[in-house]
Parts: sequence; C-alpha cells; structure tokens
Amino acid sequence: MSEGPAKLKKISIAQGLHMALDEAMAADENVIALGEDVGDEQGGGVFKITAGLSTKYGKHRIRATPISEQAIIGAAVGAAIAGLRPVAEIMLMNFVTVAMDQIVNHAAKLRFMSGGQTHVPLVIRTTTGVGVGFGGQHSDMLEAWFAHVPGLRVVMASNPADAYGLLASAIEDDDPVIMIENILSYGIQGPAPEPGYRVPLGKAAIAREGSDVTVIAYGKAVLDALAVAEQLAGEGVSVEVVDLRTIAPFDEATVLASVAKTGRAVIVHEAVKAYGTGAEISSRIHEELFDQLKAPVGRVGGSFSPVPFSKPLETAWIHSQEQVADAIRATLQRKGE
Amino acid sequence: MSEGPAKLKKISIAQGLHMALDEAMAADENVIALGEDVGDEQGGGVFKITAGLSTKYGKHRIRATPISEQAIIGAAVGAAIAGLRPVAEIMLMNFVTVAMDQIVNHAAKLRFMSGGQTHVPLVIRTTTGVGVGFGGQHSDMLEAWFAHVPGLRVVMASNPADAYGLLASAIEDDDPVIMIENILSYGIQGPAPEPGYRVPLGKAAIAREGSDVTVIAYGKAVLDALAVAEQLAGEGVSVEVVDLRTIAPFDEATVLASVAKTGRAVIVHEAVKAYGTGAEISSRIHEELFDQLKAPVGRVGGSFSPVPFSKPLETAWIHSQEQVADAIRATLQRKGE
Amino acid sequence: MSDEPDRDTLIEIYRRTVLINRTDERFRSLLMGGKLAIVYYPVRGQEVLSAAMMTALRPDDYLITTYRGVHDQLAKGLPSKLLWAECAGRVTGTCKGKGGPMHITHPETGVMVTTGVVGSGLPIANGLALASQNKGDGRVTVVCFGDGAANIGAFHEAMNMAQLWKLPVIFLCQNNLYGEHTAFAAHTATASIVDRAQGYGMKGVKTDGNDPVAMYRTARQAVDRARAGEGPTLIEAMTFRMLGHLFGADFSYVPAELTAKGIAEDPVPRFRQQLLDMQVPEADLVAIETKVETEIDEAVEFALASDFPDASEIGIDVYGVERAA
Amino acid sequence: MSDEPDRDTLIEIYRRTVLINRTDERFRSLLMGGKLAIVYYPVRGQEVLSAAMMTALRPDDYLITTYRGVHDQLAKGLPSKLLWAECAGRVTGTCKGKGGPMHITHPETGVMVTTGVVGSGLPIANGLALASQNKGDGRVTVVCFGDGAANIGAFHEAMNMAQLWKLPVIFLCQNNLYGEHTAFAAHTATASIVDRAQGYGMKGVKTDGNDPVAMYRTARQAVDRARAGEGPTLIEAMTFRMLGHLFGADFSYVPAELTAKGIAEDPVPRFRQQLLDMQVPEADLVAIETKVETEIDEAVEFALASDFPDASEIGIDVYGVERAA
Ligand SMILES: Cc1ncc(C[n+]2csc(CCOP(=O)(O)OP(=O)(O)O)c2C)c(N)n1
Ligand SMILES: Cc1ncc(C[n+]2csc(CCOP(=O)(O)OP(=O)(O)O)c2C)c(N)n1
Ligand SMILES: [Mg+2]
Ligand SMILES: [Mg+2]
Repeated sequence: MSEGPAKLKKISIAQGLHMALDEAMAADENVIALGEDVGDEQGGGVFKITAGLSTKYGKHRIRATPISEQAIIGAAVGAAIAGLRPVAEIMLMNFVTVAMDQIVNHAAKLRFMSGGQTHVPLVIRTTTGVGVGFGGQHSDMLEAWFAHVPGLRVVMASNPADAYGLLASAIEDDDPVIMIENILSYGIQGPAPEPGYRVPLGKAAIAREGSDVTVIAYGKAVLDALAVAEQLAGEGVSVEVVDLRTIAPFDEATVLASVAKTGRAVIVHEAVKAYGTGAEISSRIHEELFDQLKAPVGRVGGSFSPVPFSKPLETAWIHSQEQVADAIRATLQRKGE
Repeated sequence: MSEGPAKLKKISIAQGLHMALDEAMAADENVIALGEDVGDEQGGGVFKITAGLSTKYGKHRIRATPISEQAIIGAAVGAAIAGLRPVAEIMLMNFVTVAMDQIVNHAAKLRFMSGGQTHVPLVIRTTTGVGVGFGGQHSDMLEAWFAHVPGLRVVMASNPADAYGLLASAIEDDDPVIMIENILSYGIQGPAPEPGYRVPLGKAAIAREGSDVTVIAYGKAVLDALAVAEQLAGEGVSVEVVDLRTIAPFDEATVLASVAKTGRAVIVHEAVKAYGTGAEISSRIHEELFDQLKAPVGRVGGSFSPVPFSKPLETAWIHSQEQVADAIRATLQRKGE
Repeated sequence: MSDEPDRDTLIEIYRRTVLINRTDERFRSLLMGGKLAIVYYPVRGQEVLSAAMMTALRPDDYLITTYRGVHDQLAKGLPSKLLWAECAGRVTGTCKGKGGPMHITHPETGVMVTTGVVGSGLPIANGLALASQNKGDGRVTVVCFGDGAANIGAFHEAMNMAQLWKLPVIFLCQNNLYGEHTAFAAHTATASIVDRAQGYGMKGVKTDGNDPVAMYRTARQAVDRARAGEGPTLIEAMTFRMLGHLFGADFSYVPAELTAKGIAEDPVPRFRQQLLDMQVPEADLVAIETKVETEIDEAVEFALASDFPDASEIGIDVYGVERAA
Repeated sequence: MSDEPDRDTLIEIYRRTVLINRTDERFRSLLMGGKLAIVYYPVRGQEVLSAAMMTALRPDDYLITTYRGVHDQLAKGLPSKLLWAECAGRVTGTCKGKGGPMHITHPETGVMVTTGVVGSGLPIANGLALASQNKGDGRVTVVCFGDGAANIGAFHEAMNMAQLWKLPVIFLCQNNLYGEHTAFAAHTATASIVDRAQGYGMKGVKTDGNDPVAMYRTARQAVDRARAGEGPTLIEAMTFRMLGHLFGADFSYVPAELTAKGIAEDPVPRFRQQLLDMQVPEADLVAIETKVETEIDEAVEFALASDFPDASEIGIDVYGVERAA
C-alpha cells in the first residue's frame, strides 16, 4: 500500500472492521448497526464483527433482527432518512437478492427522486467468497449489479488498514455504500491503521509500482496480483498493481494514468467474468487509451457457471495465480505498435 | 430483418406476444401463465397480452395472482421442475427486485446444482421503458444483472415477428429465459410471422447490411440504429445494424464477424451505460479484434442517474438518435491503421 | 385528550376532505382537457379516511405513502402549490420535478417517502419509527398502503419487526376492495387484513374509513398508543376506489352493483350532510369549499406557469458530493 | 385409513429415526476425525418429526427442504450412498458433487429441491403442488423450514397463495427454538407460528414433533386433507436443536437449563422406550439399529472411495444445450 500507516502492530481485517464500527459508534450516537445475530445475546454475530458492541452501546443501537432482509434494509433506509447512520448487515451476499428493491429502488434513488430533500447515509456490509465450500447459493460476488445502479457506491478492502479506513469513510459518507467482505479474508493480517485513518471513497491505491503492465484488482484478488507481480519480477517483468478499493464508481483517473504509463492492463476479480465489473473498466480503458494500448486489456474472473460444491471444482472455478500470470504474459506477447 | 416472413399482413408487438402465448397454450397443455391481473376477470391483463386466454384455457392455466412476486416466480420455478412450462409475468421490470432470489439463486442454478436432474423451463415476461413518464421506480432496464448470471438467457424483440418467434422459442426452451418488453414498443407494427416462425435463442440478426461501421443494438434501440443508418446513408456512410435479439449469452459469432468486416462498432442500449451489457460486448470485441479495429468501440446508453420524471429530463436522460449518429461519426473520424 | 372528534375537529377533517376531493377532481379535469399529461392514480372515494387519520397526527409526525397518495399528502399538510408543480414536472415542485406524482416528498410537512413499489413503504416506516424511538422525539410514523399490498413479503417482515421492537408506527391499510384490477377475494385468502395482526401479536382494528367519526377515533387511539410507547397498530380502513386504478384505465371488471353501491355511499356528500345535521351552518361549509377552490386555482396556475428543470439536473442529487472519476 | 400409527408404522418411523440419528452422528464423527471437511448442519433432536412426517407420505410425493435437511431427505427415502457421496463432493453423489449438502436433489425419491436460502422453498413448493393440481396426479408436496424462516417475506406470500388456490401442500415448520443464534422470542413477535395460519384462512396445527404418535397423526391428517383437495395445512412441529447451528459452531448463547431440558427429553431414546413398553422385542430394535449401521458403513465407504467430478463438469448443466457463442 502506498498510503496508510506502517506501524509494527498487526491486526486482521475482521479486527479492522470491528475497530471502525466501534469508533464510529463511540463518536456518533446516530450510528447504529442491525442484522441477524449481531447482538451479544446471539454470540456477537456469526463472524463476530459486532461482538461486544451491544453490551457497550445498548440493544437499541445494535439491533439483532429476525431473518427479514427486506425489513432490515428498509428499516436502515428509513432510519437513515431520519438522521441516523445505520450499518446494516446482510449475512451473506446471495441474500441481497431478497432485498434488492430496498437497495436499488429506494436507498439508491431517494436523494435524486426527492430532489435532494432526503438522503440515505447507509452502509450495507455483506460477506461472501469462493473457497469456503458453501456451494451455489452462498458464494456469489454480485458487485456488478450495484455498480450498474447510479446512487450507490461499492467498496472492498484488501487489507486490515483499508478495511478500517473504508468502513469509517463509508459510515461518514452521506450516501449508500455497499461494503463487500470476503469470508476467507477476515483473518488476513496487516499493519494496524492509525486511529482516524481514512480511505477516501472513489480513490484507488497503487499497491505496487511497475512499468510494463497494470493489473487492476480489488479485495482478495489484490493479493493474487501482488503475488504474481512478485513472481514475474523474477522474470524481469515490472507489474504495477492498482487496488481499486472503491469498485464503483471507480477511480478512472488513477487507472487511466497507470495504463497510460504501462500501455498494458489486466483486470482480475473473483466474480463471474462475463458482464462483470472488469467489462466496464476494460471498455473505459479502450475508449480512453485506444492509441496508447500495446495490447487488448485482459480480464481474469470466475467461470461461467454457478459456484460448484465439490472442492476440486470449486478450486477450478475461481481464477488461479497462473491464470493471472498468463493473462499478463499474453498482453506482453503483443508487439503493440 | 434478414430472417422472418414478408407477408403483407401487419400486426403489433403486443399481438405477436399474444399469438405466441395462445399458440403455445393450444399446442401444449403444460404451458401455463401466471401473474398479476392476467385473467379475463381482471380485464385480461394491464397490457392485455393475456386477454381472452383464461376464458379459452381455464383459470387453472391462466392464474391471476396476488401482488406477490416471490410467490409468482417461486410457483413458476416449482411448476417448471415438475414438468409444466410456466410463463410468469412481472408487471414492470423494477419489480424483479423483489424476486431476484427465486430467479438468480433458484431458477438459474437448479439445473447445475442438481447435476442435471432437474431443470427449469420457465419464461419470465416483464416490461419497462423510459418515456412513459413513470419516473424513477418504473422505467429501469436491468438486463445487465441477468446477463451476469450463468444459467439465464435474456431476450428482447425489436419487431412483432421476432416478439412472436422469440417468445415461442423461449417457451419451448428447457431453461429459464427472461423476456424484456418495452411499454412504448407494444404498438409497433410489422409484418405478421408465418405460424410456426421461430427465432432461435442465441442468434442475432443482421437488421441492415453495411460496410463502414457496425451498430449493435436490441429492442427499441434497433429502430434508432436503423433510422440513423438510413440518415447516414445519405452522408455516404454504410452502417450495418446487428439486432442481438438474445442479449445474453449474446451471439459473439455474428457480432465479431460483422465488426471484423467493418472494423468499427458502436453499441446502443436504453439501460444505464455504466456497467451495462454494452461493456461486455465492447470488451469482447476489443479482446478478439484488437488488431483489426480502426477505432475504439463506442457505447451509447442511458444517463448515470435514476430516470427523472419531468418530461424534458426524461427525454434528455435516454439516448437520442443524434447521440447514436455522433458515436458512429466519432469512430469514423479515427484514421485507424 | 378524548378519542371523539369535537365539532372543530370534524370541520377540520371536512376541510381536508374537500381539499382532497376537489384536487382529485381538478387533476382529472386537467387530464381530460389535455392541460396535463401524466400517469395519475385517482383517490376518489378515499378522501375521508385520509383526512381523519392525518388530523389525528402532529404536524411533525412522519408519513409514508404510495403512488395513490395525493389524499394522504394533502391531508398531512403538503402545500398545494408544491404538489401541483411536482406533478407537472416543474422545478418549483417539491422534488424539482425529478420525482413526480409517484415520489412526492416534503420533509417539512413530514411527507418522507412516496413509493411506487407496492409494500415497500412498510419496512421504511419502521426505520423512521426506530429513529424516533432512539432519539426520543415522540414522533409517530404512519404508513399507508392498499389491500393488495398486504400480500407482499415486505408487509409481513415489517409487521413482525415493528411489534418485536414496539415501534411507534401505524400501518394504515386502505382497503378499497381492489388491487389494480384484482378483487379482494381473488388476491387475499382471508376475509380481513386485520386477521393477520394476531399473527404478529399486534393490535389490529378494522374500521369504516368512510365514517369520519369512526376513522378519527381509530386513528386517535392508534396514535396515542404509539406515542405512549405501547407499540404499533394495524388499521384496516374500509373504503372503495370509485374510479379506475389509474386515470383513463379500464373499469369494466368492477361489477355494476358494486359501483352503484359505492356511489350511493359516497363519503363526501354523506360527511357534508352529517355536518349540516350537526347544525354547522351551510355558509361555513361553502366558505371552506370556496377557499379550497381558490387554493387549487392558485396552485394550478403557479404550477403551469413554472419552469421545467434544466437538463443539468440529471447529474445533480445522484450523490451528495460529485462522484469520483 | 386411520390417523393413528399402528405398530408396524411406528416401527417404520423408528427405523427412519435411527437412520437419521446414526447418520448425523456419523457425519459429526467423520468431521471431528478430519475424514470429511464440509459445512454440516446437525439435525440432532429433530429426527422423530421428520421420520413421522415422511412415513405419512407416498414415495412419489414431493419434498422440499433446507441446508438442515439430512433428516428430511433420509426419511423421504433418499439412498444413503447417494447422500454421502454428494456430501463428500463425489461424482457418484445425487448431484455429481456439484450441489453438495445444501442442495441435495433426488427426484426419484421426491426430493425435488434443497435450498440454502431461508424461506425460499415455500413458494417453490406451491409450484410443485400447482403442477400436481393441474395434472391431477394426486401428489402431495411437503416443504420443511424453520421457525426463523417464518419471518421472511417468502413465507407470507406462499401461505396466502397456497390457500387462495387450495394447493395440495403442507408447510412443515420445524420449530427448534432457534434461528441460527437467535432465540425464538427474539425473532418472532407472537408465541406460535401457527397463530399466523388464520391470517391466511389456512388450517394450522401445533404439535409435539418429538412425539412420534402425535406427529404422525398430525401429518396423516394434513396429507389426507391435501390429497382430498381440501387445501394446505401449516404444521408447527415443536422440537429442539440439540447442537449448534452448524457443526463446530458456538453454542454458548443457549441457556444451560434449556440444553439440559433438551437432553432430558431427547426424543430418540424416549421413542425406543415407548416401543419397548409396547412389547416390541428389543431384538427387533437392535436388528434395525444394526442394519442401519451397516447401511451407513457401506455408504461412507462407497462415498469416500468414489472419484471427484472432472473439472469439465463446471461447463456442464449450466444450460441444457450448449449456450450460443
Ligand atoms: C412490487 C410491485 N408489484 C406490482 C406493482 C404494480 N402495481 C401498482 S399498484 C398495484 C395494485 C396495488 O393494490 P393495493 O395495494 O390494493 O393499492 P391501491 O392501488 O388499491 O391503492 C399494482 C399491482 C407494483 N407497483 N409493485
Ligand atoms: C434469506 C437468508 N437469510 C439469512 C440466511 C442465513 N441463515 C442460514 S440458516 C439461518 C437460520 C434459520 O433458522 P430457522 O429458519 O429457524 O431454521 P433452522 O436453522 O433452525 O433449522 C440463517 C439466518 C439465509 N440462509 N437466507
Ligand atoms: Mg386496493
Ligand atoms: Mg430454527
């Protein structure tokens, strides 16, 4: 990470999320959290992100809900309009499918449809990820849907400091933000952020500088990109890694500047490749840098099928670091002009 | 249209849809239809597509439902697994937001998750469109969401014969198909299809042949493309128009062949441009034809905001034929190699 | 205070009833005359229940309603000028013309959300009430919806959550016997929507929404309960949608006898007669009616004379701050 | 036929109870021993209600269940080998290993859908029942779900539609007192899920799911009603989830006295004693228990000896015919 602190103390992504929520609730009594099992009477949440908070701030601010995602998001939207700053949790991302109306028709549109009279300072936290062995209905990455909806922002962190800084910024933001987490990333360790560290929404980070090719990624895929960059450095290839952090609307300035420099780009995400966020990023790069590009922008993403259960299939479904390396090499094989 | 009949008799898109449904129900007693107000006791549906059918085939086959979209799609999924061929209607496309779980987690995935033991021969008809004056919650084009979901097919017709032929093919298909209609297109007149005419799923049509640039569109946007093609012909520009008909998975062979020939492409759709289906099509073209392209692929789509109510704003929100013409000219201004 | 509306309260309810009734009438005449071209959902026949409900509220209480919401919005106090300008898509409207009739919003008078999606207002109402509960601001939230909306999932989830958290919210089901073109018995498997209240441990009351006294009493009691922290109430206010689902829409599917009965029991003239029977001088009623007509005349004139929003408004209010990139 | 289970029926219910009980036990021991590494949702404590319900069905009747569905699937007759192979992700499993424990499907034994999404099975069950109604095939559909699922929108929409159309479907709510980590009273605003039946004009029955006789009687009556075309039934079968939400999960949030009570009332030994009291020779029961253990031994061996699916399976079963392009 180019930004962020470099303290010696390390924390996990899960701890970073907990810290951000805890500090936000301490700083502003309008910050509340709601979701299934989030209270301490329920063991502090399935992934323990909210553990201890209902005891510390009260059950009126940490509200364990029934299994009613429409009511969860709807209540969060209403509370936000009335001046609270709700952090709503959808236990797993596939369950947003029962709450899309509240997110898309309401949270995203109320500011516009009211001509700016109301707005929805809402954060929706949700988690997912391929590799847990959950199978077809608990593993999807659906960020592309939200990216397509004006009025929403979508963020995803690749390290603990960013998890802390992104969630804090999302809670302070006056518009709805979808924060996607990855079950397999909760344990990832990294430097603890300085208190007050913020990751500005809409700003990408250069996770590694390079000159030959730009790899654009977010979330867990950033770690793959960094690993491959390290490996290819050995082959004499200099890879620049852009960590989007805000998936949408994405930081075009940073992405285009990097690709203008390298002339080559590969986008990596865990979501199904077809019609994924990589398509928009690829299109924008081609549209803006057509003459500078030495090769077509490459895309690496999930297979075109539901996520399979059987371990070998699940492993084959998601991108491998080899695939990322191959996509990079493919762009380098092009002569360019 | 290159394919399809050329009879003198003309019908509307609404009539084409009605004909296809009527004939399918006559031919196969397993075909049923369900949705809000679809019965004759309810006046035969808000847009009258099902008018007369409950009287003709019985209320057990044309089921007027409560306002319960999850139950509508869920019942259709279950009936499909058990051997029926349901045609479910979601009155307006924005209301799919309450039924996404049934469509995405179930209809799209059951064949795969059951290892092929069950499958879901389901058609979901829905309508929408910018220009009716419905405002932010009744006008959205959300096809990009479904295109991103393996297991689903998405189709949209630009003329009555295709409306008939696509719906008939969708009903006969063994997998879930989302058929998007446009309120403003129901009245569009065109040649009546021969009985039995079918539009194969996954096959695009060359709506107009040309040599300088390819315009890829679907639904109402095809008419804009054809009008602009006619206009530019006057300026000596030869525009080829590809009518996708199946939006996803789209007919890459036809699209790539056309662009390989013209070297230039513009994609037009009514949906919000950002992260829309045009991004995937554009990316695929760049990936496959990078060296042959004389200019970056252009995209024309809806503005990045909810659909506004006020007439002048609504009109400005959606693409104009001028914008399409300008996008085409922009690709022509490029020197290319 | 008493649950029974006193004479002044009834007169105030009548004023709101007339305002709704004449506004609805005016919308339809402008649409008929081609002076306005919008999708309009008539409220004819549902005037009294709204007027009585909102009269039982404080001005700062919250309201959430639907596409069929002109009666609720006006009864809550939303200024006619702003309503008309919004419906005409003018920049002087509540939402700068960007929302339109289906999304009328005016926080100053407590009109927080108008939704076009059936049932979606209920969960949002819980959120407004939750905010009031946490802040202790004593506000009550009323959410209006129809009989058809009681069959959608959001209704169910919202009812259970509201009771679980004892939220200060009132669920006002305006049962006008139809959901779009579908008759009540064809969409609901039970005789009354209130039959569902006990499944949530919630207080449910079925009342004649066309009777201003009964409706006010029911509303008053629900408001007092909510304000006292005793939790939500489901009110099923019986009424009749005297016109088509939307202006110009098919009405053939409604049995003639039902329409005839609806016209015979038209709540507006009935209410007027009731006041005359109470010895309210007709002159007072005429004065109210004249004042309302003037208010509407001015509002329509203001609206139609106003400018349309500039196209640049498309890029405004999407986010609070300009989006990155 | 009579609603009371005769001796042979009770013995058959016991056989299925033991099969479920030992299978659950075996899953946990293999997970504990690291021989299997999957997400597993224990059914310990809920054996009897499933065994009794499914014994009241015809083999060709339909079942829809959830992630916590091993008891329902086995009781419905799904072969142990196929279940184990699927849960181990092997190509010999019901779904070639592509679905896994959360998506067990086996139409041959009527196991039509296993869903991982809370509440989503209910609307789909209506569709199966609708197909039976239109075809007149006399099948009955049973859909299993939990107490927590009764608070999600899909439950509400499905209940109303099922009663409206008098569908041959049985809604079996397995009330095990917890939804994941949340206790019943913390997620539901009423004392019983059956309180909701009347809101749909539906027959609702609350029964002790851990009592084989009571459960069978309730199931039998619901099945007969459905088969006779008299419509759906909501059954609330009371039970207790004796273990964590999933294998290895936190259980600390469950009060000790509740756990103690659950163990004291463990339905499986109780049922065994009941049969002995009926003078069923213990040897018969031991024979059943031994046969079950052998069946499981063979199934586990078969599963673990089977191959994993080939990676090419990712591209198969996405569509029935290869997708265009
Ligand atoms: C989720 C959803 N489904 C369908 C519609 C289309 N629709 C608009 S109004 C309406 C009827 C609503 O009936 P009811 O709830 O009784 O309210 P009323 O119109 O009678 O006031 C329907 C089906 C919608 N707006 N939202
Ligand atoms: C729509 C949805 N929300 C949340 C979840 C996560 N989840 C899985 S099981 C469960 C608890 C369900 O409780 P209950 O319905 O009582 O069934 P039980 O697990 O007790 O058998 C939850 C919340 C889910 N699978 N689907
Ligand atoms: Mg109604
Ligand atoms: Mg439970």
